[in-house]
Amino acid sequence: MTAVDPRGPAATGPRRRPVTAGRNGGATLWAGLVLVGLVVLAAVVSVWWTPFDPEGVFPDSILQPPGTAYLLGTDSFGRDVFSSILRGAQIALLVGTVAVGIAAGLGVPFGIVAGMNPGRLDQFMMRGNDISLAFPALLLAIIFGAIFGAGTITAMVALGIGTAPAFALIARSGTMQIMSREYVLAARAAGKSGLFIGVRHILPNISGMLIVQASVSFGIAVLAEAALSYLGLGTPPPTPSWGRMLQEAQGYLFVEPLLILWPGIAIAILVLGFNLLGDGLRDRFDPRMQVKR
Amino acid sequence: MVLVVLRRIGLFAATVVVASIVTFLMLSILPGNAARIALGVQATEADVAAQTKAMGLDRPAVVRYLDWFGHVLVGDFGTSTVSRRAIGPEITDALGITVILVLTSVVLALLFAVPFGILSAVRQRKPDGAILSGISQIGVAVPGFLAGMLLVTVFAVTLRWLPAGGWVDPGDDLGGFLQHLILPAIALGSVQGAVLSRYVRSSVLEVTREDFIRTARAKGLGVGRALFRHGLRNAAVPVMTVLGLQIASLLVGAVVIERVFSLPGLGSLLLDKVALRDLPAVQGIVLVLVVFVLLLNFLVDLAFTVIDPRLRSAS
Amino acid sequence: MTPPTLSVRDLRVGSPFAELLHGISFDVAAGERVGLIGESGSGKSLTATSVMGLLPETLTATGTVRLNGVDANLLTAPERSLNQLRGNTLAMVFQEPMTALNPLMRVGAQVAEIMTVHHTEPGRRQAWERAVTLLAQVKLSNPRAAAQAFPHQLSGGQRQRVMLAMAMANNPQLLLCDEPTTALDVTVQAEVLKLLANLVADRSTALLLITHDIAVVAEVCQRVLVMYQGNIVEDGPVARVLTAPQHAHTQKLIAASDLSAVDARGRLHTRSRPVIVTPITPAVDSAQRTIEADATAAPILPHRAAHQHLERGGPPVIFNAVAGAPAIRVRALSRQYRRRGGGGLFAPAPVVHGLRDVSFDVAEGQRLGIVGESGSGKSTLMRILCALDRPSSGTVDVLGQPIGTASERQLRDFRSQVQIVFQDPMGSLDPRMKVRDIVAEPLHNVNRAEVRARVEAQLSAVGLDADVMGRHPHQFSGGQRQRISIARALISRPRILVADEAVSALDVSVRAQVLNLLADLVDEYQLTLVFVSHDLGVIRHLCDTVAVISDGRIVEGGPTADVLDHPLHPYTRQLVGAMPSMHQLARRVSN
Amino acid sequence: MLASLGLVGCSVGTASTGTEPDTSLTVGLLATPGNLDYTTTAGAAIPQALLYNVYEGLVKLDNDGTIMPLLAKSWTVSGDGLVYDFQLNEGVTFSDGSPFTAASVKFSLERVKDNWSANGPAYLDPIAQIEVVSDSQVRITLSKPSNSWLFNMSGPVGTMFTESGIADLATDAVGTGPYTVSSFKTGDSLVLATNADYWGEAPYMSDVTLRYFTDATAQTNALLSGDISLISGISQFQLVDQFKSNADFQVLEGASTGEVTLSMNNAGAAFSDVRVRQAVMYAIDRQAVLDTANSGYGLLIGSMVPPTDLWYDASLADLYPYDPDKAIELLDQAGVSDLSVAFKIPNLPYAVAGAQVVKDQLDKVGITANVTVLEFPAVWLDEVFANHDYDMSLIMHSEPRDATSFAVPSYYAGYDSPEVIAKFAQADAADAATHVELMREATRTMTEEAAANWLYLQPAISLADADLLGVPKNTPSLALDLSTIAR
Repeated sequence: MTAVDPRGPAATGPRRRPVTAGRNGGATLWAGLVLVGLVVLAAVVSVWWTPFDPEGVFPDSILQPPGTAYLLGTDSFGRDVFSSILRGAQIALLVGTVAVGIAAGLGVPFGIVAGMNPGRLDQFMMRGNDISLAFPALLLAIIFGAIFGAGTITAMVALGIGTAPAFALIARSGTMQIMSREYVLAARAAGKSGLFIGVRHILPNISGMLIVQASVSFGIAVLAEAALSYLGLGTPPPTPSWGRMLQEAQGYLFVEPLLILWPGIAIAILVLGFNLLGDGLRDRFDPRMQVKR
Repeated sequence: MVLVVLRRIGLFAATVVVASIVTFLMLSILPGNAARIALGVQATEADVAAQTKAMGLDRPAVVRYLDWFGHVLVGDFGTSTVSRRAIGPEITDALGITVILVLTSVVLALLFAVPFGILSAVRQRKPDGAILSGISQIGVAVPGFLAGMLLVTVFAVTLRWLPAGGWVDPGDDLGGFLQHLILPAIALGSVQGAVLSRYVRSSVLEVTREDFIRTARAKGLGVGRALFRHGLRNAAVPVMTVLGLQIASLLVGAVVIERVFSLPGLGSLLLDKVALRDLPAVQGIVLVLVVFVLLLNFLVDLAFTVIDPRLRSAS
Repeated sequence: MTPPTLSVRDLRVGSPFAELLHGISFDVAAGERVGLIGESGSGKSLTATSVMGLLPETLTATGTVRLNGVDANLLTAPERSLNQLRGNTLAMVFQEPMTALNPLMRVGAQVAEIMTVHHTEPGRRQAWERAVTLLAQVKLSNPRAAAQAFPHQLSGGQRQRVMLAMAMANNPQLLLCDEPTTALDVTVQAEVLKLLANLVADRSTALLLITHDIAVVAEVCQRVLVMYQGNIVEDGPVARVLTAPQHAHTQKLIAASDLSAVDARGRLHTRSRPVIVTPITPAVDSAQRTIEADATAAPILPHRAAHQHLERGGPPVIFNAVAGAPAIRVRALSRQYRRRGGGGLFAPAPVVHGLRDVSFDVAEGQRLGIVGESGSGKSTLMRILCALDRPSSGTVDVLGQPIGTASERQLRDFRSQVQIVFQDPMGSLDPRMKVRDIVAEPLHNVNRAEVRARVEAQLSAVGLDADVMGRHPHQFSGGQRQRISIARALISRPRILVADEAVSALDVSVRAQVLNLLADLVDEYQLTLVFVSHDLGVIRHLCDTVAVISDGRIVEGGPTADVLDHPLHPYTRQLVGAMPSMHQLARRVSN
Repeated sequence: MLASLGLVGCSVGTASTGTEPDTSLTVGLLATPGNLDYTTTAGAAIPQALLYNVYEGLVKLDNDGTIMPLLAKSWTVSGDGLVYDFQLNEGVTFSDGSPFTAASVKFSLERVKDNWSANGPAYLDPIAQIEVVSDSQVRITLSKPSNSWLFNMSGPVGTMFTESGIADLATDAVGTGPYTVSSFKTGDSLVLATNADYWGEAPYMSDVTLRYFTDATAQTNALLSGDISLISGISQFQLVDQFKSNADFQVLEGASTGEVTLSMNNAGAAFSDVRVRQAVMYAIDRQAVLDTANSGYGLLIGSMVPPTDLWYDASLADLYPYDPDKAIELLDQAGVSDLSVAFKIPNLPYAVAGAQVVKDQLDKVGITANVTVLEFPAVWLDEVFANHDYDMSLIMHSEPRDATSFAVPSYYAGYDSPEVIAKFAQADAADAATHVELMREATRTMTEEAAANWLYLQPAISLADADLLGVPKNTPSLALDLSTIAR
């Protein structure tokens, strides 16, 4: 696994935001959207249509080179690589979405609760968070793989739980900032409950940094799934997953070197897309980057 | 002061104990029978039962936990159910390899990331800055094992300059050690370097917008000098957080590179031991990993207090 | 005639989207002290940063900026030669002392650096020694220890002195100061200004002082430039501009700054048309009606506090003791904080920003002002009064209900009776919420249609149209936001309104409008008002009674006029002295 | 970095520079031994490294599968096949210096019953009595004649130990073989050095390092880059072709005993009907499986018998030609429609690849195979092997002559044919010719009754530097016999 910081660049705190070329991250944001959009399009299209069946076995068309019949050639099972790449987009997006969903679903409420209750509870919860930070996603994936059996769901859950502490940290530091804002005091003075304040005031106001974190985590999850596939802990066949395609293509590096290129490019496009998206969003959400009127 | 230190150590110890319980519980529900794996396909049920008893797996979980953790506290990780050797040395050997690999790769990553990140931040609005940051963006997006595989293909298989994998102890043969270290360290370091350079870039950019940099400029320092004299130490703080986290996640994360290069590191050991359901070993490895990460966080915190005087007076 | 130290001609600054400075021209003569005054966004800071050559990269400047003895136009001069000027011939002090110093570097080293950079001292040792001397010159009590300190160990005022020491190190020809005292407490502000004036006078350095505060200009400067929307609209001697402003904007600015001047109806002068306060529509629910009926049935007798000087160590004194049932009764209130980290190096350790044994009453209908500096405990008091914080000991009864130990459930009714308006118009409104939801927040168990009706009525009561309901806070100016805050505070028909520095962050002209509005509404709703501020002018205008709080204690209190005109406690005297009125200023400068 | 590249660039690999013969060898292997004790630890990895190299028995199998003398110089068998008289080699010592005598034989073989828990202690069940006739003579009496017994004696259970060398078998291997273990790093390498006191002819290779890989690509990369000189038993055959066209290397294709088996739970609901099992036989195009999942390497055998066994029957490969229509017909006859089976495979490359083809082909005859990939060995052993909780699996049976055990009713296949069991029992006790005949009959019945679908025989392919001689081609036993290798 490429050991990307599990908390992502947003982790270093809301005040630490990188700036990318382009005003308000416009160009970066658009580049990210286009790349991610491309993958989403591939995933959606592949629900109804792929040039060939990406899950069957076709002994007659093994390892065909790229050409007019097969745009990107075929693999050792005779499957059209282009079709597999299209269908693989589904798994990549699924893994990213579910992993990030679990991470945010666990981490954000945890972080908000901790941030809203400074003192003992916060200390206690953060210590717990430290412990879960000490179990990185890959370690969890290995252990969960052994407990529940390797597969897409296990990988997604492990990645999700492994990334949750990062979300908790971000949510907590954001919450602590928002808690010192006067509108939270005003809401308390207005007799609003903690739940109301958490949902209506804090969550919307930290959503910017959470979205940034989510988009970065998404890229990390896609890379991690590829790494897990390499270790045999990823999506099992025949469902096409880019990570496994990469792993399978490894054996054909000298026979059909292009095979390793396609899933590699697909992964890079998606990860790059989400990183750019994250950078662009970061710049957009950075209040100091906004033009004052 | 002493009290503060004691409190922190106490807290750390408590964290380790909780982590050990989590580790134990998590692993106690591993499916698969270690006794049967040890005996293989020809064993009878009676053999398996006897073996289970011999391995001490028939005792209640609490007893097993206390027995295990009690011994761990005195430095005894127990005996592997597979290799029948003390687990401690197996872990230290593997940990040594992983730590050397990770640290080397991090040093390489820093050597690349710091100048690269600073340059792409300073030249942010110039085309070359955009190209630099584009390179790191793409570097981040490439799976690390792909980088490793390509390095092997080029430098080991095609050019035959360097070995394709394996490990040589520095004590046995220093030259061989270095040869075997280079490719995996580069493979691991290149992706980390790309990641780090983005953090360096963003935190340098962040610092350049600080008021005290403006103060430095107003004193008559040029952009570069202001950044160098006042910016870098400040920019180092967030980069160090990331570095600490990176090292922590690399201890397990290096397993992929260890597999590509057939290095018997800690992650590899973990995978092997999990496959063999060598529970005492797996527990030991996971605990060592977790404690190592906790320790690392502790050290990063400590490093902050060295860098940042504001934190020093807090204790 | 000697050429001016600074000569600016047709300076234009623009972003890719708009021009922000529209060709301003002015001179600063050698040794002259010039004030540059204007409201936020008028372009005064841009002027200074253009002169320094430190504009943000996204902005471009045209025109000429010349410095006596330098051939080149500073706007086009190469970076290298600018570097030689900055910190040497040309120095600048910024507004925010907390962030302007490198947190990781010792203060002495930061001061010494400006000399090693320009080689005005032969070596590091000498530079350090001179840094210590300079720190002594800016009146830091233990300069040698201060040099060894890190910035976070110094208070804001001390840091600003360090900045001054740094700026003056190389005896510059011109010193630019951008709101150098805005972030400081009033008493500290006065001292720093005095120091600044002395320093530039001693070295006959020309000074360009940027501020929004006329009082500051009057204190330090000889000449004043008034900026308005990217133009200089008035330029003249301070005395003349203060007493006989010519441009309409200047006139309004000065009128609004003077909180002692009121019109025939007792209202402050404002820049725009007066706000028409529409009568409140009768309340809808019956509970509300009963309260109002009660209020009208028993008109509150104005309670007059005795002017008391509450000495430390004396017998516990209850300030403003009210017989019967006061709106607020506070007895022996203390609040301690466990604060991590140590205090400043020199300042008395501000470890406990709490309250110590505070006892006072507020009668119904009374308007109590609480005056104090940052860290005095006034914000803590305010929060406790609103049950947003809990006392460590002592009792707080509000409207007869003990709130110190009450649960949130028990406070439900209290919450609608006591409302609060905060200082920061940016921070007190949730940027993600619509105005409608913000204002409606204190309403509970009210149906949608009625919420709408009441929000609409309340908005019009604070002078806002109903069509703002669907907008978000960022679409409003500071003054409008503060109106929204007030609308939110009043929608539940509270009986007590607590305001925390409610106008401190506003430009002077807007401040007057909001103060008028507040005064009107307090009358209208027969509110008991607790108004916390560091600004004696505001207190004098709005409050009938004042309590001066220092270091967690009430040190003096009584009827506002009595206390401010005849302060008893030395601290109060210091406060009053630091805040001259417009008339005094005008008198002082013309002498 | 560049400087260090230049520095180390030339000294990699095994290329010898001097005139001295290079007698060191590095071998790349896949399965790593967990320890050194095959008496209590299952798996082929330990015998592969130690048997014949460190440990020796009375007899060994040569590369063609013939039983040859080893520690026994010669032996005679009584007419009734019950009494074996072994004449032992003299002057043999264990690596700890203790002598090898008839007493060692008695000690070693008697130890098996009570102290061995892995690698088939039951193989020695036929032994009734062991007599030390003299230091160099031992007589073993069987309780019943057994054709398989002596064959089994060539495997791990026949290993000779010394009483002074069994204290710590897991870490300390004391044998009579040409090599001793000089170092062992779990998961990484096992280094063998020549036993200076070896009783026989010293092997050519004086230092042999067995390096363990987890990844077949890493293994071949190591060979290509010169890190290792020999790969014994490549597991992923797509990696082979690149070596065929490379003159620096030799590719040795031999026979193994690994039958890749699509096993069906005969005792389970889905496959209790022989027609359903036969339908699966017709439904699978085994050549297509071989081509896609195994890059075309391997031999279609159609039974559990490899060609190295005398009772191999080549015609069984054609017993069930690929005929999906026939399969559908059989399913109809059995009254089965919409059959959905739990297809639980181990997470091994050949199984994962093969299962995809099988699943695809079963789909075409209307059988839905729900593939679950189970961790091997841990979960697969528990779920499929021990608990029989599966309908179909795909696994390679690598032990030699394992058809007999496959027919045991309690075995995971659940195949219960009294006729076959009886024939195997008779065969073991019969004379040589009848033995072969009966074995052939029994294994044919197994295929006819579709006890399992034996997809193909995994080839034993070794890849080696071109200059390496005497590389064992076949793997008739578990051992990797290093003694014949030279350069």
